[in-house]
Amino acid sequence: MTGCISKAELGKMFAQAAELIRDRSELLSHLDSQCGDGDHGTTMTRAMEFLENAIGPANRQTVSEMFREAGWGVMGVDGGASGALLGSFIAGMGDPPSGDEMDCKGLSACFGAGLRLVQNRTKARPGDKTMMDALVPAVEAFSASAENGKDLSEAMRGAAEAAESGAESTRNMVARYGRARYLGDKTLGCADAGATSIALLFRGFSLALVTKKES
Amino acid sequence: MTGCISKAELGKMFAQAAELIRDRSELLSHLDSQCGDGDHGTTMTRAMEFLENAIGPANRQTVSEMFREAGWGVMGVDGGASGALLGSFIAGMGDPPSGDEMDCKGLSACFGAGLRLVQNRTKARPGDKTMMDALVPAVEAFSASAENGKDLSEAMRGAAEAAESGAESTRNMVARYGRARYLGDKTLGCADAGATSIALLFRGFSLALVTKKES
Amino acid sequence: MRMKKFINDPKRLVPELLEGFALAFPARIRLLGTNTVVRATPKAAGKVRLVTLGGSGHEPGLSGFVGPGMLDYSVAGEIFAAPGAPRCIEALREACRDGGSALLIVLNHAGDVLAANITMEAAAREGLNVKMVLTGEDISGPVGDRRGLVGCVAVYKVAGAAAEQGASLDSCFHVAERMNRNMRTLAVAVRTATHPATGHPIFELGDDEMEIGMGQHGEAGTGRMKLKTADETAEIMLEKLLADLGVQQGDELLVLLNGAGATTLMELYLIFRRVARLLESKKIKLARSAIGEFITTQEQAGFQMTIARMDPELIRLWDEPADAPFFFQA
Amino acid sequence: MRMKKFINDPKRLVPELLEGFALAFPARIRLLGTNTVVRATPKAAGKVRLVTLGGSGHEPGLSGFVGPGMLDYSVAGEIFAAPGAPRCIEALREACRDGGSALLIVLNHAGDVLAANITMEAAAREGLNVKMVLTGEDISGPVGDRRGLVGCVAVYKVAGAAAEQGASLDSCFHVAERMNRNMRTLAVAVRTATHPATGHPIFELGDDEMEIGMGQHGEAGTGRMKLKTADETAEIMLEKLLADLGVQQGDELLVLLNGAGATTLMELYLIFRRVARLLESKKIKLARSAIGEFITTQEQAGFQMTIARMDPELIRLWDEPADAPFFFQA
Ligand SMILES: Nc1ncnc2c1ncn2[C@@H]1O[C@H](COP(=O)(O)OP(=O)(O)O)[C@@H](O)[C@H]1O
Ligand SMILES: Nc1ncnc2c1ncn2[C@@H]1O[C@H](COP(=O)(O)OP(=O)(O)O)[C@@H](O)[C@H]1O
Ligand SMILES: [Mg+2]
Ligand SMILES: [Mg+2]
Ligand SMILES: [Mg+2]
Ligand SMILES: [Mg+2]
Repeated sequence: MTGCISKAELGKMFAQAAELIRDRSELLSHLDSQCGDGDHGTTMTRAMEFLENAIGPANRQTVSEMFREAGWGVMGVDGGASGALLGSFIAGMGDPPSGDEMDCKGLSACFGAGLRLVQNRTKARPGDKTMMDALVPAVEAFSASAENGKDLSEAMRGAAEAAESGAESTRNMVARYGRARYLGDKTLGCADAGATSIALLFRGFSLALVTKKES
Repeated sequence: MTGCISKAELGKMFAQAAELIRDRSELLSHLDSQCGDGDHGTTMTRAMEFLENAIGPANRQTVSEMFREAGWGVMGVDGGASGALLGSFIAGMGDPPSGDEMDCKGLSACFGAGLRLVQNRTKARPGDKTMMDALVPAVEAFSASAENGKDLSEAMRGAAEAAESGAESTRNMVARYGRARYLGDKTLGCADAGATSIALLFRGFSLALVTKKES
Repeated sequence: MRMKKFINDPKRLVPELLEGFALAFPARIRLLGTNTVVRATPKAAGKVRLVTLGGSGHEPGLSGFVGPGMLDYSVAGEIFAAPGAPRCIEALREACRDGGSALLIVLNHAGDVLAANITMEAAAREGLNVKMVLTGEDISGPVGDRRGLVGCVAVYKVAGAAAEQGASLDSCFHVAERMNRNMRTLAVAVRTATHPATGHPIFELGDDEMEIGMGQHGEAGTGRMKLKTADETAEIMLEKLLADLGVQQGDELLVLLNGAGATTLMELYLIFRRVARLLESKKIKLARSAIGEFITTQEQAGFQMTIARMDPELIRLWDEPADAPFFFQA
Repeated sequence: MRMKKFINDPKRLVPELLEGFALAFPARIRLLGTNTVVRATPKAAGKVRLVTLGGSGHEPGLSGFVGPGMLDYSVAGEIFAAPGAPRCIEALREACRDGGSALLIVLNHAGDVLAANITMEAAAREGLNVKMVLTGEDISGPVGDRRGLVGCVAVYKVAGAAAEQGASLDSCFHVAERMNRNMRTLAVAVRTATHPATGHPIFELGDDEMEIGMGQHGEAGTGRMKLKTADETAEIMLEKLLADLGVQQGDELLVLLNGAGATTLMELYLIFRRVARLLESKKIKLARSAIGEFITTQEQAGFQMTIARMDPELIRLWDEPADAPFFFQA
């Protein structure tokens, strides 16, 4: 396969992302401590460990049910702001009806629906120094690749790169949402914790697919 | 005069002692922090500042009334253990009836009576690592000098030296009274705070009398 | 500095601390499902239930205020992290189980608000009779989007008293809103705490600095300055609060002082002394007060000062009895 | 580390903090002369008055327990230093003013005992009807000369309840003595506090150490060891206390956990959880408990654990109402 993705692949994507985020947990908490309350690493680790278990071939539901429930479930790990938004993203991914397998366009539809649900729940937009600065470009890049007929792993690499440069760009932004919003100019200079973890999420997805392709 | 002491001299003695103790306040608190609660310097400073004001020519009472009231008053500055004992010593000094002036024997009788009242109120004896290790030898040395007809300033120098070597000897003792009593062998090695301040008290008395004689 | 806390597995901190809490107050509270604190004896049917949600690590609050005259349900999240919507909606379902209604009181913090909004969406879908109040009184933030700090306790108190007396959901909501509109809080911090899960300090502050405008979780504020005396600090903070609330001569105020964790009651007394004296000199009436540790931030040093303009009804509701583990009055 | 406390002139710390305390609880307490805290509404004539004395810097205790059902007079000393006999005798004169009688409750600390003995001498000379109880339950000290720690609060509670019910001086004395004989306390410290007057740390402790057997004022203890988990610490301390008191299966215990200042309620909940579970497994009954900050040592980190063997009368007295600023029950 170069264009198709099953629950097994989805499982590997989330497992790989969970591993990356767990490894960078200290860094994420450190970033959060600059402008927030210093817990983003532990929160994201808890959330990703939940998703790693919830998403994969062991799950007997349809893919859309799986996403919806996993999204709701990840909200239940008490992940503060990022848990609620990540949960919404995953839950929203369950909106488009989907069978047992998806192609690149199918996954792109899921990402798009996830993003829409997130956008319903926060007014933050790119430029506000939040996870949206990574999530929006990642989803857009993936969607463009899917439109252009790129294969999954290439599309995901593009999404990861877009997320990373989005996260990087938050350094020069002033926070307008989340706990950091009260700090004004003091938030200049350090990257947003949530955007950084979204970049890790897509990098994890991409690594899982690359590994698969090369093996 | 070489043998007579008036309220004016008593005032100078307490003023000089207060000055020494105020200057060494940090050291006294530090000693107390090794085996106690670290407040002996501030406590003694408060007590001595009270005595400095209470004892002197401005006081219109008889010397014994002056000592009795000053002793009771110094208890009122809330000086913890040392305040109660120092207060008892001063109050006890008022027991022997005394006129406006005293000679060396008269002062010796006062010291002796002060010590007796202290001994009524604590079971601590020399060797127990308390202020008694300085107070008892100081009073005894002063009394011996008075018996032997030494002059006041010589007698007081002897008392100060006895108090100092008494205080010094507490280094090798294990505390048996006061807050330090629970620490056992851990109290070896540092001098007792209360004994150190009694040594300063008598050194102050002695300095006041020396200065007077030489001037 | 190594973290010096008596904890076991940091991952099990919240269930363990709630278990200890429940064991310590068996006559007053119990646990419902995972990490939700409820009254040992539920409120009579037909009365409005008060529900709150928020992160843990701030003991005694928020769960310390569950009890007659105050809260019915406290949905406790992880350390400093809001609980998720799934558990919040469960609490609302319980609160409305017999066709009853619930007032959801939420402190304005990104995570809590997100969870609350998702919960309210679900509640609407399920047809539950719920209203939500968002508290936000931290004057270090912009009007319209201020953080919710210890003032929530006053909201729990007055809305709780109204609910206990059988007021309708609408009246409880309006009482809560009125309390919220009339209160202002400012926080100051002088020393950081360590996060019990990460073991790291939650912010950094110079050896001789203090910071005014600190958030509830050690989020940095905006008013860093040299350490001041008790009197100076009280004065700076009170003046800002009075100005922001537009307090006039003759107004009646409630004053709350909330220790952050390591600041002693001794210090809070000194601060309170100055506040009381200043109000007196300004002919502003100190109607009621509360002083202690209500919502802490681990062993952070500092405190929050809240003032609230009280009207006769708010005072009457404030004076009603309450019997929560950490808020008791006859 | 520089001291970071909100204070004004260190020399005026105690009068200022008491002034703030009185302003914060005007309906409950007021000040008498210099630094003595009394009830706002005195106890009815003819009933035994309870008087205590002790240093300040431990807020809320001891003065936080003045009120109906507990103390009548608290003579507050300087920071960590006993008040002098002159003020103590004034309080006793007041307490006995209408031919009444007083129970003087003193914690066993050198300075307090000296002041109390001098006071009792004076009281005898003046013919006042006073009895004195010396509390001492710190098992880190030798039997017969143990320090008085937070257990005094239990003594205030039961003797206060007896006095409120009109018990004679003798009965109040015997109740207090019985409570004292049946209680045991052990303290642990993990981080020192700074003395608010000197600005210095009151003891030193390694970065990974804790010390069991700490005194009330940060006096070093004797059981220094590596930092332990909440469960391990609870277990070590409880076992020592149970053994010392000779607790048997079926005994009924009161358990108090008293935070030293900076140790969070979160941690105390974890400790309490383990204590409750251990007692359960040993078939010892947890009859009553109290958890919080009663007698602190500035911002020291650590806590005191007290257990007390209760008989039916002690339980009944413990359950009586109390209305002190920091001990309230209906
Ligand atoms: N309103 C919001 N919209 C979008 N992203 C947000 C919002 N609030 C917070 N975030 C993101 O969440 C991150 C913080 O997450 P986390 O620390 O886990 O939650 P909390 O702030 O509740 O402690 C921020 O770095 C930001 O990227
Ligand atoms: N029972 C006692 N008998 C004699 N001296 C004592 C006794 N208790 C304490 N002291 C003396 O008092 C000193 C401590 O004084 P201080 O620190 O001022 O009082 P506290 O112990 O109340 O803080 C000790 O160093 C010791 O010399
Ligand atoms: Mg965070
Ligand atoms: Mg001392
Ligand atoms: Mg958080
Ligand atoms: Mg002392």
